[in-house]
Amino acid sequence: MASEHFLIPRNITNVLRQVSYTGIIALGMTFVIIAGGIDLSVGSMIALIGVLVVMLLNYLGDGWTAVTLAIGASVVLGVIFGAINGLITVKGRVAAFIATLATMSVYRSLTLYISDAGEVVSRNTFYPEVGGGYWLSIPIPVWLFLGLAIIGHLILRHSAYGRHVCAVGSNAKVASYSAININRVYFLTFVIAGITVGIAAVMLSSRLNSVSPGDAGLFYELDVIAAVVIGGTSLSGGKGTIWGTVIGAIILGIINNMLNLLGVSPYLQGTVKGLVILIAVLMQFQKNRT
Amino acid sequence: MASEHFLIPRNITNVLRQVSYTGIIALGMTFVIIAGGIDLSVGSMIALIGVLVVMLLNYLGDGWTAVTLAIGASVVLGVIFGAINGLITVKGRVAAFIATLATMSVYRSLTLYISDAGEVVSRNTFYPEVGGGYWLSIPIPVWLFLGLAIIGHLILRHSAYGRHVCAVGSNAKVASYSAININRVYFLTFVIAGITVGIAAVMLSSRLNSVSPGDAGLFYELDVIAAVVIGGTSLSGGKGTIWGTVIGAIILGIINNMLNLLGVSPYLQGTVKGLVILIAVLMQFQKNRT
Amino acid sequence: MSKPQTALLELRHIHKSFGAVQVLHDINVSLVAGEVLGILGENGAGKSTLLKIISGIYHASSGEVCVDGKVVSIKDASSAKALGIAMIPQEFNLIPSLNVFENIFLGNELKRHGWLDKRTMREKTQSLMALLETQLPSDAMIEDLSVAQKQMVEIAKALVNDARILIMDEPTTVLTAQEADVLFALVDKLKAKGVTVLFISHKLKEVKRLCDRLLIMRDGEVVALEKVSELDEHDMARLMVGRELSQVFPAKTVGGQELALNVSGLTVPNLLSDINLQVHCGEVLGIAGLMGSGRTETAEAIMGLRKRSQGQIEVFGEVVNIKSLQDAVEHKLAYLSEDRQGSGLIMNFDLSENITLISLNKYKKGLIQHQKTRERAEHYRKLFSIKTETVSTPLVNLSGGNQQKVYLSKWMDTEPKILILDEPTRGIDVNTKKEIYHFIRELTEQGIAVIVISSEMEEVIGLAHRVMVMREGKVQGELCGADINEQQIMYLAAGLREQQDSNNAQGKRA
Amino acid sequence: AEYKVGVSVPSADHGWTAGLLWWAEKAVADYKAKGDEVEFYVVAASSGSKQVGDVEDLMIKGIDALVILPHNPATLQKVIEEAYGEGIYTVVVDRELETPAQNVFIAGDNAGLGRESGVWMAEQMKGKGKIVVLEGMSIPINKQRVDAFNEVIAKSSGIEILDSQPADWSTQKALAVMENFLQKHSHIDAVWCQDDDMLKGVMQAIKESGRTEIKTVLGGAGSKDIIKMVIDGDPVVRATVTYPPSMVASGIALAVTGIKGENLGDMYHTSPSRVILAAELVTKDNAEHFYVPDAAF
Ligand SMILES: Nc1ncnc2c1ncn2[C@@H]1O[C@H](COP(=O)(O)OP(=O)(O)OP(=O)(O)O)[C@@H](O)[C@H]1O
Ligand SMILES: Nc1ncnc2c1ncn2[C@@H]1O[C@H](COP(=O)(O)OP(=O)(O)OP(=O)(O)O)[C@@H](O)[C@H]1O
Ligand SMILES: O[C@@H]1[C@@H](O)[C@H](O)OC[C@H]1O
Ligand SMILES: [Mg+2]
Ligand SMILES: [Mg+2]
Repeated sequence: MASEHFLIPRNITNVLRQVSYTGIIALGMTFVIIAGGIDLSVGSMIALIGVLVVMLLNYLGDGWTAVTLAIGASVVLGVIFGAINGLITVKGRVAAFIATLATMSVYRSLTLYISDAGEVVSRNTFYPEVGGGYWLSIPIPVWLFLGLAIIGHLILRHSAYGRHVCAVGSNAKVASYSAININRVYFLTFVIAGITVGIAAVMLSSRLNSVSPGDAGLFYELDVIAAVVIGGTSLSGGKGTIWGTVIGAIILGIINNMLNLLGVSPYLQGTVKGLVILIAVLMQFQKNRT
Repeated sequence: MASEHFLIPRNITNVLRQVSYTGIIALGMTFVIIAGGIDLSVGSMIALIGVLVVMLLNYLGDGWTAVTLAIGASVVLGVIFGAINGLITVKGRVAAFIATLATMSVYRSLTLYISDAGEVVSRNTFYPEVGGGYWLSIPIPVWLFLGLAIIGHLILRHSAYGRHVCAVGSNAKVASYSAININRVYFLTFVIAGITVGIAAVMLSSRLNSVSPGDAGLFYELDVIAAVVIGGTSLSGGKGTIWGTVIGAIILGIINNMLNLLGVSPYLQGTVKGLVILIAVLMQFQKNRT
Repeated sequence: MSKPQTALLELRHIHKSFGAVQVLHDINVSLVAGEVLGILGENGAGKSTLLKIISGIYHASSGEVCVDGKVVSIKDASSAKALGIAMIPQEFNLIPSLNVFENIFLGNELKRHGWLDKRTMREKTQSLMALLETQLPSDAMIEDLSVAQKQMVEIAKALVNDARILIMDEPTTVLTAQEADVLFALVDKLKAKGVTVLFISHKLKEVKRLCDRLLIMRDGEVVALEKVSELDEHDMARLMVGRELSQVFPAKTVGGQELALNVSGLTVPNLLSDINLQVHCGEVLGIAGLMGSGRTETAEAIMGLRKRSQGQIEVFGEVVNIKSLQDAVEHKLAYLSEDRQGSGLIMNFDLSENITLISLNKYKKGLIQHQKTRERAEHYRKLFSIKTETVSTPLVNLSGGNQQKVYLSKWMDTEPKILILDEPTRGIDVNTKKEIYHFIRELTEQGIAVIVISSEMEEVIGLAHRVMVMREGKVQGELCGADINEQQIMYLAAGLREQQDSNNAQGKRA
Repeated sequence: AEYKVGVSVPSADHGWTAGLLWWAEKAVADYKAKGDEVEFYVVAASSGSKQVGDVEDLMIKGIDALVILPHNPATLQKVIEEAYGEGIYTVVVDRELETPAQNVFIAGDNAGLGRESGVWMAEQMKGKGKIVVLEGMSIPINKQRVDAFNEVIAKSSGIEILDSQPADWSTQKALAVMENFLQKHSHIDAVWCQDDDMLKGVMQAIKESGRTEIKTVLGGAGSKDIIKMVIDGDPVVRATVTYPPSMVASGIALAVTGIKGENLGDMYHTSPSRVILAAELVTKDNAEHFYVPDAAF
């Protein structure tokens, strides 16, 4: 019964689109986790950037120029909020999970404050086409997800920076004894994550043409971390691949889609997600052991 | 204007009561954090236990016996869910923050599933008196908070187990060289946290005589961790005090209360909480440096 | 070896390996009650490993431990404790956030009605401190204590159980002469009470003073087990080092004239004071000294890994300001650290990734040219005959010696002009050692200036044109030519003939 | 089955939405009892963005009609437009879209609820005193209610609105917000909270604070518990205004009628495009008439 619907092209595109928002962020998170960190603030950050971007859009008025400016702004905002996470973690020597737990709270609260907890709706008529549009019958966010994955892969596997990220996450001391500026490398992973959040914020807010500050991105950190971990990236850092993350995100999307099509209570999806994270982590531990 | 209201006894009792729910959990969290762990699942766990207890209560019918049984059950449930966290962390060698991030998702999702995301309302007429009652004009939850703090303090400072918790958090290797069963010690801190969550669940659910599965305990982990960290317990483990946590919880309550009286938007409270955690952690780092 | 009574502790055919590296080979010892056994050996000989097996921290790969004639299984620290075995480890083993008495009784707390009996614990602590002739409040926090005081707490912690077998791993390294005397007096008392003591030390004099018998180890094997009275300090040193040097070391080159590195007045607060050293092109400077003498710190301070408070560094006659490792690498310095796994290699990277980690910019044209990096790694694999299938093998799968060769390749790929090697042969077999020695010679032929820091006496002797001996963060003396021998180095390192040798060295340096 | 109908609602996070789900399931069960001509899929989402996914999944299942109570209308706007654009017979319940994209809209009279509440409140307060307001979620229907209420209150110059904050129609949030109000304002005469679930939280906060000056608390939507309080003569809670969650069941009926193109019951036309249910004031006088003891809300 599930499979009856599952393979129709429309469902596949759908799953891919649903997956692409957290998938894009998971690409950035892959860098953070490989470097030995974690970013719990991504869910709040997407809401904050989403709200700010839609407000900016409404301020700029209609037209494609406004849209282009807003997209640029969301990337810049991603850089800024990512840099804040990075700075606290690197300069303050605060464990990444506690630094980003704190900013998770701060970013969400600012989102609610700025929007007065009310939905922010864009009045730009072109904006919905950005995240809701298609190219060659494939949704734009899906293209973007794949494009960014390729860029991410190139950086991770084929650039010196990517090599350094792996080295820092594997053994920070060895990295610093290899003339690598570990603080810079670690800091930049948070900026990269911020950029992907910025891009995902555009996709999400333009798809819905609005942002609901209370629940936009709520619990995204779970989906994102799950995608990365299912993709084989070790939570203790040092190794992982972008393609693993892409596959992890898609697997997660398929699981959710199957559960939905099978009529399993949507409330159990959180259980599945939690268990999937645990199993992935435990399997990694098992593997490392042998 | 703020101070005008602040010192009236009623306001003080009020702040103490507001603080007691997360304060009680913070007592348990103090053990977890001193041992070098963290428990992000407490907010979901309080919702899950709350829902189960109210359901049990409705099954048992009216009367004090039912209430007593339900209270016992909530403590047992706390032990079980805490033990699950502990087992995953200890046996699976999973970092506590990721294990409890996963169970946070699982517990919340089970809460929603069991209750079908609907509010669960108790039909027991005595239950509200448990958390809503007074003794010597002081609310019951406040008495309980203080009583548990005393017990917590005795265990932490005056029992061998308490010493072992500090030792494990300070340097697990040294602790195991000192013939301490570090797994057992670490595991039990999660159980202790679970017990405090169980108790807080009774206080919270009896207060409204109902539990709203989606938002009960949402973001409690932030308040709880903030209280512990403000109280001077080091997030890297090894040292901390129960009285510090009690004071931390009260300070947090006073800050919220002040913000309120000053008319600051409630949405900004999350920002304050996040910043307070960051400042507390950064100050500890500063202190350790000198 | 006479056995007047039944053995209290007996080790039979103990073997131990970590992965592929065999650290202990067939160790057999038998000790009676009240005996003090000294254990001597070079760094990495396996002394600590042996004692950790007895105290339950490591498990022997094969062999038996017997206590009171019965084979026992020592699973962990608590089963060792139950057998009356206590250990004062080489590294500090105290919880900094707990106070003195809490540490002494950690895992062993005294209770009354289930709660801690702090009063009795404080009292017992005081009497232990009295026994150790140490003034130390029982409520002092460990983090506030001096190194020697901490050591006293360690000792008290080992004593509190009324141990029958007491293991001390270099307990006196951080004690002053007076403090050490208190400890020795205490050991005498314990001995009289029938406690068996195993005692590791690099200080030959104190071993002579304290022990009944000596176990001398080399490369994980027992080379001698003798009564102390039958050995003098020279015998001990000979037995410890005891290898024919001729085949292993290549003949030394002449050594160059051009000054490559000139360090003057190098000071790092609390660790190093006023270090002066020079190396010429094509020359090998050896740095010898005991553990903690500051050799590693010297190298790290030169390389910008430690903040120096004073000192000037000249590279090829030019004063340079090295603030970070990046700066040092830019000035063609290289530093092979002593901790291969901890700070040298990324274990889950493969050969080519490790070898090109520092020199990656050479292989970049926008993106990394992986083929080029692999070719380069292949070059080193051949050059050093690194034993591995391909250059894509992760480092974990290589033996220690081969890892060391990869580490060396990694630094060679930066094309250094000045190379500092810290314990370059730690934990590797004789053959690999030989290969590395020959390679060092080749480097000097190419005019590269080399500094070799080593705790293996023969290595320094076999390689260096000049040897600088350090002690307690200072240069204790410098030797060259025929003066480079075990005795001279030992004496300088241990501060035995300070007067004479420092005069000697001063003369040389001038 | 000949027809497939998808029903998408927010999860039962408070009494009213619980009632909503109960009515949706009841309507479905009633249809099932009649035969298997229509197949239903009922899904509940805990947030607006999850509901978008729900609707996408329903579309995959090839539904002919969609009955939806949008969590927050702006978030759901696009996806509902997509469904409607594909020719799916769309019934929007309760929370209206900014740009209409439906065959039928059915809701209560939100402005009417605010107005009725304001009028009753002003009358009870005899034109003077201090009010605090607990609002619902920041979505259009909340604004319609609050605006209407404020408009009426503004006519009584003696009444001051001290504070007005959202509590999302949730009991728990209302407790927290009311606690804050009680700390902030030393004297409060009346509370308006536009939802009976929030009223429970408000009452608990008042009880715990020990404050006695609050003489009037008005909720809304007409839950059976509150109606019972009115019947029993509670001194503070003396009224409520209806906003029945059964509107979703009617929405389902309208959808089924709509896809079949049949006439509505005994009426002479098919499903109307707009149905607004009046907001009625419930007081002790008429409460018995609205009291359904076995209802879910
Ligand atoms: N955990 C370990 N894993 C792998 N190798 C180890 C481990 N511990 C020790 N070794 C190796 O075993 C050998 C013996 O080490 P051990 O610590 O016993 O030497 P030691 O004689 O005590 O030296 P020192 O005088 O420097 O203390 C060394 O080559 C060391 O590198
Ligand atoms: N002030 C000190 N307090 C405690 N321990 C110290 C102190 N100074 C040095 N040590 C110990 O000595 C160790 C070795 O120091 P260092 O690396 O300078 O010695 P080294 O001469 O290179 O000897 P080796 O490499 O053979 O151990 C340090 O890592 C530390 O454990
Ligand atoms: O959930 C809301 C309910 O609580 C309110 O009273 O009416 C409108 C609904 O959407
Ligand atoms: Mg040793
Ligand atoms: Mg060294």
